[in-house]
Amino acid sequence: MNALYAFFAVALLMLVAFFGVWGLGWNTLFAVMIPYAALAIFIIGLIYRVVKWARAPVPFHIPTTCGQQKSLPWIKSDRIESPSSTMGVVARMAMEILLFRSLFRNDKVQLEDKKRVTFQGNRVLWLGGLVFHWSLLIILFRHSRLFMQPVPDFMIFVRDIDGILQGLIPAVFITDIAILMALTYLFLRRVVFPQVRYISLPSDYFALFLLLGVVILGVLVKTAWKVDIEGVKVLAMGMFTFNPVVPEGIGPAFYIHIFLASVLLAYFPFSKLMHGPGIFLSPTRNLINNSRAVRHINPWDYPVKVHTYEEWEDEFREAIRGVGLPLEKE
Amino acid sequence: MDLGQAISQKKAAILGKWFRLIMDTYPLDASGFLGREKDRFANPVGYTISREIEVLYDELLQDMDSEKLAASLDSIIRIRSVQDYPPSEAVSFVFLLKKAIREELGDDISDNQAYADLLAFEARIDKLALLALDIYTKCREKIHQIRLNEVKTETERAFRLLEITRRMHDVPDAEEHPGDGENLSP
Amino acid sequence: MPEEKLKPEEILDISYTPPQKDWIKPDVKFKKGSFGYAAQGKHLKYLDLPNPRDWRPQEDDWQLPEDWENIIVKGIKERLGKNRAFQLFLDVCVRCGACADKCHFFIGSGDPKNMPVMRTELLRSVYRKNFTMAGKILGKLAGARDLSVDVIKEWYYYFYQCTECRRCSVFCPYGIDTCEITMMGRELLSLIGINANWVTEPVANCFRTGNHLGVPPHAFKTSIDSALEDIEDVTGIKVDAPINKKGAEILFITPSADYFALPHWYTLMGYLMLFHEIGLDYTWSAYASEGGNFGFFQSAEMAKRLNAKIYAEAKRLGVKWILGGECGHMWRVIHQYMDTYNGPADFMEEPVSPITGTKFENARSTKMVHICEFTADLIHNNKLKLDPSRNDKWRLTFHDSCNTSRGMGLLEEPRYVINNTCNNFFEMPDNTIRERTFCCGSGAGLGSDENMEMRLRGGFPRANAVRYVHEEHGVNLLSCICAIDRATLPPLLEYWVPEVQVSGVHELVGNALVMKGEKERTTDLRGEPLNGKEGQEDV
Amino acid sequence: MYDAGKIISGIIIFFILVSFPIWISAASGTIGDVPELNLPADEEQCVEDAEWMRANHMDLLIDWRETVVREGVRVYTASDGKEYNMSLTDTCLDCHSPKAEFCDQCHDYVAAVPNCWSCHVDPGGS
Amino acid sequence: METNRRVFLKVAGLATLGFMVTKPALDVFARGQFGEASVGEALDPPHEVGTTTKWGMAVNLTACSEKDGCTACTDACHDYHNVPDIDNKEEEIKWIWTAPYEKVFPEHGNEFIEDDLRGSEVMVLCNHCEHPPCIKVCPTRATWKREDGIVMMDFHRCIGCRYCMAGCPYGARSFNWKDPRPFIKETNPDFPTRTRGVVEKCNFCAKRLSKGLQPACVEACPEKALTFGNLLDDHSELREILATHTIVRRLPELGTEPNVYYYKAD
Repeated sequence: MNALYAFFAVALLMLVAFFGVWGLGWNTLFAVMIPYAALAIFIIGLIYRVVKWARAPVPFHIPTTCGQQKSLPWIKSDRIESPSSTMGVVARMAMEILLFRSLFRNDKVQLEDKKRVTFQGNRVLWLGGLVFHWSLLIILFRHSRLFMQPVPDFMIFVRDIDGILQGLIPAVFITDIAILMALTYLFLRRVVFPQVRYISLPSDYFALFLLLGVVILGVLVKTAWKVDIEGVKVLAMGMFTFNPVVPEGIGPAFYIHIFLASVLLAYFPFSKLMHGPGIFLSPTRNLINNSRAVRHINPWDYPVKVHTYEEWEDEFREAIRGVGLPLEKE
Repeated sequence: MDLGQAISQKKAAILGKWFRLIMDTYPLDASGFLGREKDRFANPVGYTISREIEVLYDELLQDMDSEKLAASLDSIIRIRSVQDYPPSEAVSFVFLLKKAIREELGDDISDNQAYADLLAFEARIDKLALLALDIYTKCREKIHQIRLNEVKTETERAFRLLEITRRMHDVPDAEEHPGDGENLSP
Repeated sequence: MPEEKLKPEEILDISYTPPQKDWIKPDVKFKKGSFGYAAQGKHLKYLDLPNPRDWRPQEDDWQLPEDWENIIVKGIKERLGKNRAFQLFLDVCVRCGACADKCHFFIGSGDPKNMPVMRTELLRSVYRKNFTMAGKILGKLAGARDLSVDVIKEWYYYFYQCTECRRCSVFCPYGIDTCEITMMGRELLSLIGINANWVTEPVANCFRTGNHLGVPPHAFKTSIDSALEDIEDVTGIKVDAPINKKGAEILFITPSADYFALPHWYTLMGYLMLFHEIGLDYTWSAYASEGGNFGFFQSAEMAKRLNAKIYAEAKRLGVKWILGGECGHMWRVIHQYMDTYNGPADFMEEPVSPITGTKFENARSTKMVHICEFTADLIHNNKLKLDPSRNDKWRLTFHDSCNTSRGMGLLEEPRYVINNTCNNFFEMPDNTIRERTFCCGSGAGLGSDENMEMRLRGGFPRANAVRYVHEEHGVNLLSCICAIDRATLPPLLEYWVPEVQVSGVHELVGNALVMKGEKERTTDLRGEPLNGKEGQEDV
Repeated sequence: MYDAGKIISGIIIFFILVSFPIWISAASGTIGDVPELNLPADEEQCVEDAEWMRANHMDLLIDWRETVVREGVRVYTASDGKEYNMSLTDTCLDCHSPKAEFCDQCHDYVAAVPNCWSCHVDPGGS
Repeated sequence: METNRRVFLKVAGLATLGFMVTKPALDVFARGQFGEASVGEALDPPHEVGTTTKWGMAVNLTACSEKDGCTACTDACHDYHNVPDIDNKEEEIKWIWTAPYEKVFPEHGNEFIEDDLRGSEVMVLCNHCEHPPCIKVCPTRATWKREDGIVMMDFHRCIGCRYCMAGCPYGARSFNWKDPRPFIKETNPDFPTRTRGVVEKCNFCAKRLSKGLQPACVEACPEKALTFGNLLDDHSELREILATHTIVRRLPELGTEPNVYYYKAD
């Protein structure tokens, strides 16, 4: 049900772009104005959200320790999972952000009772997530050629590596296939596994469908319904100089592609997609496990009512005296 | 083919069916996890059930060694008696075997002889169910006993505290303040 | 339990497929055995907490204050502004489900709302409704829901079905810690007078007498004294235990159960024997007679109120540093919170072991050292004479307590101590120990007897791993460094693996410690005959 | 604990990354440049419609390549009925040589690097 | 008619995306009066290709050996095909080369009969075998046998695995260990060069054949020692030679059945 809502929402968006361009001919709106607006919303919204998080302090020092603390010098501490230095935290965050360390932790390969090795199920989620995010990054890298003049060599290098299969199948990038497979998996697991279905909201499906839509249209304009790539770059570069030229003769597929991408950009700051920036601020991961060595300050700390020793002694004076314990006031 | 043979030959299919039927008695959303995850430590419930029903099945087919049956039933029922089930549902998993057999052997139960065999086998299952009820009751008694023990130790501790307190004079009134003689163990 | 007999056909007449319900509509039944009683009014009053009254969760009317909705919404808003973790964790969850099967309550019960993501979603849905644009406009479609009494009931049920063990946080790709959410949920509930008695009563006790059990100073002294008598019985040595001694070098703080409950008692004996043997200049405090902090299970403010007495007492007694006993959440608070709550502790000195001269640099600001760090250092420097064979009747395994493993990283020190005091040590399987350890199922104020079924359910994954090593290696003792574990694992194991007993690590130290001038020991600290010494038993 | 410094630098780094294309283009001073194609003076019509060729010439070339090399067929009949020899160097470059003034213009602009020229020789080049 | 390849692309593209798009919808997207459907329509029937043709070559050992040290055929071939001149046994590229008679025909131990040929250099090239072992091992089908008998290389597809080189018993294939371009003295713009990582060999001048020309080597031989023709044409000069001379082929025991024949002049 939740998946259907999201599917219709994305389908509706596609229809809007299709009729906007094919029926009404509002090419400039879809090629220029909406992307401009989406980019603005993305950047401003993202900064707004991060600043909003940043305005709330981290009152307590709460890293989740996943390894041995640094205590006695002869006990080997886990410098990354229970970081004792800034470098450790950087390494921990890098592993988390680049390799999805925590998802990978899921379960160990184990020898089961029937003496066969099982590869525990949830590594698949790690793999799916990792493939999706890395593919997305590389695809963004590839797209940067449309926004840069000249294009730096390492961007071309990344693209060449990604396109290594093109010797056999033209116009196909490894990441295109990978991201489609990963997104399909991420969607299917939400539908197939009852417990993931239970926790999935329409917004979870919406993000997946939106991404799928962008990718599918992207692959299509590169294979089946080719567009004049030079015209697209002229348009993109034109946007930097605030003098965009909408190329003639590009089919609606291209407009749907950039419209969905624009929606995705604009949706980003208001959704769970903020997990990207969010991970950097996660206090269970980005703090050093040194809270007994360095005092953490809570900026809104306030005095609280306590039961002082004097009050305590007053209340129990006779009892204390009775067993011969020392008193402050006899 | 006689039914006894059929039941032992289709063991894997019937056990699989039985296991899925038992899993269905869990909230829909959990059964996916309980049924799928194979690690005995990550999923002790699913693991225990799948292991023990196989033992039960083998015993049903052979000599119904009541000690082995009791041990296996105990492993399953011990879990189900602390989960949110009324007694009927906690032991209902035994009867699900009947359903599994009838569904898996549908075609094999064609003639009268096979049907008679089936009824005989089901009688064994009924015995198992009675045993299961016994064990369920024992498990519940155990829980009550553990609870009682805990209350008892707490009371003992409280009395000890009271005793010490009484030996002293001028101690604050036990009624008005927390901490006197009515403690809970953290 | 209903005793009525069911006819076979009735037994068979069951619908096995429960209706697939949407979680968004709150629905909770308070079944006997799976929730804790509500805090009594008098305790709330004593602690100046709002809406003091006597009420029962299983009744319909919870006697909430008039404007309870406002209080909750204001409470959420305030906490969003004061705690980045709270805001972040509400915002960034992608509902990937990695946490789902990591919670011992979900594993043991199958209740979908015990998946950590769902536990958070119970609160997150209200956050969406009141604080996000999408939630306000799209409502249910955006996973938002209105605040209602039923939602509050669900919060109470499920936030007191979380032991704040942080296991989910280890597996979450963003480090979302359901413990933080549960803490916020409980704070919010407390604002409208909803508290669990098993939390609030110990808190009230502790506030007044200095410890959760409500042990007044004279009873405290008597209790310690009787431990000294027990030690004399076993070793023939008269041990001294100074209390409230000004000018001592070290203040020793341990959870109150250690000097009042079993099997904690033997661990207490272990501490006392160790301190005597090394001639430690230390003191107990009858005022700060509690290391544990049930305030932590109620609110940050309450935790701070209870914790304050430790530094206050250290200052009054003029000690150089503090040594802390075996406890789980006590160490979470001391390691991650105490310095922030009640520091800086600049009136003390950087901890140095008076016996070995080792500087505990990792505790240089908080000035508090864990007894396992302290003892491991002693053993490493050969300051103790140990006879591990005295523990030979035990084949033991070690249970990592949630808080010391995931909120501190104390993993190797207790193992080092165990390996030097015992000969037969066996680890439980990898995915059930260290940072992946399973909770006892009774932490964070869930250990009440009325909550027994839930505890047995939540503790099953742990007990299952214990049963495994029991079957594989004949393990008969589960050692741990947490007072709640020592209190709640015995009933848990009695149900699941009755052959296995529970001990603290320093009980093992006490057994193995060869003391100067001791008589030949015939029994262990439990008064049970030592291996092969049955014949010589004469008392 | 706000870590304001770290967060602000994080935002700045993010902003620089997002706007990286602008800086690199602005720095090169070629931001407004568009490719200039040297079109053959004496030929009106390409093999196919020019607009179609802009988007699909790669498909056409691959098609030619396969047909010539694998099937041994060398004559292409365009949609207007005209026949052409299917050859990159003989037919395409006949009009569009040197490639630097035609192919390379757009290819460099959009950083599309075809591997045609690692074997095929531009007769007008060098 | 669309070419197969294009149909494949389209179908594959759509199928992977899991889309079922009907033709009209496709056309809307494809845009333009110029449907792809019309590209490449009405292809002429293939020239020179078909089961009526099987190319072969005969080498007159006597005529060739008379001019030992002559490199006319090799030069013509290598110049035409832009074969680099790398002076290094390990890395050299060769389409036509020479080898001692004893090495070319190792199984020939007949004293007296071949005495005149012993010690002479024999011109060798790809045999365009009837049953070429090289094409069976190619993982990308970059080398295959045309219907007219030519064992072709598609340099576009070659991934440089060199299985074919291991498969060829005649050593007719060379591998480009480095970029060949610097080693080509004068580039013939009519034929492409190769790139690093590609295997190459004689292709019986397939491009020249399509223009109705004889292979470059045949044309260049001053002794007219090479005869090229259609083996299926009963009246060809080639068939005439085969019919009237004692013919040998290289390594007949391997069953590859070379289409390059060697004979001694009368």
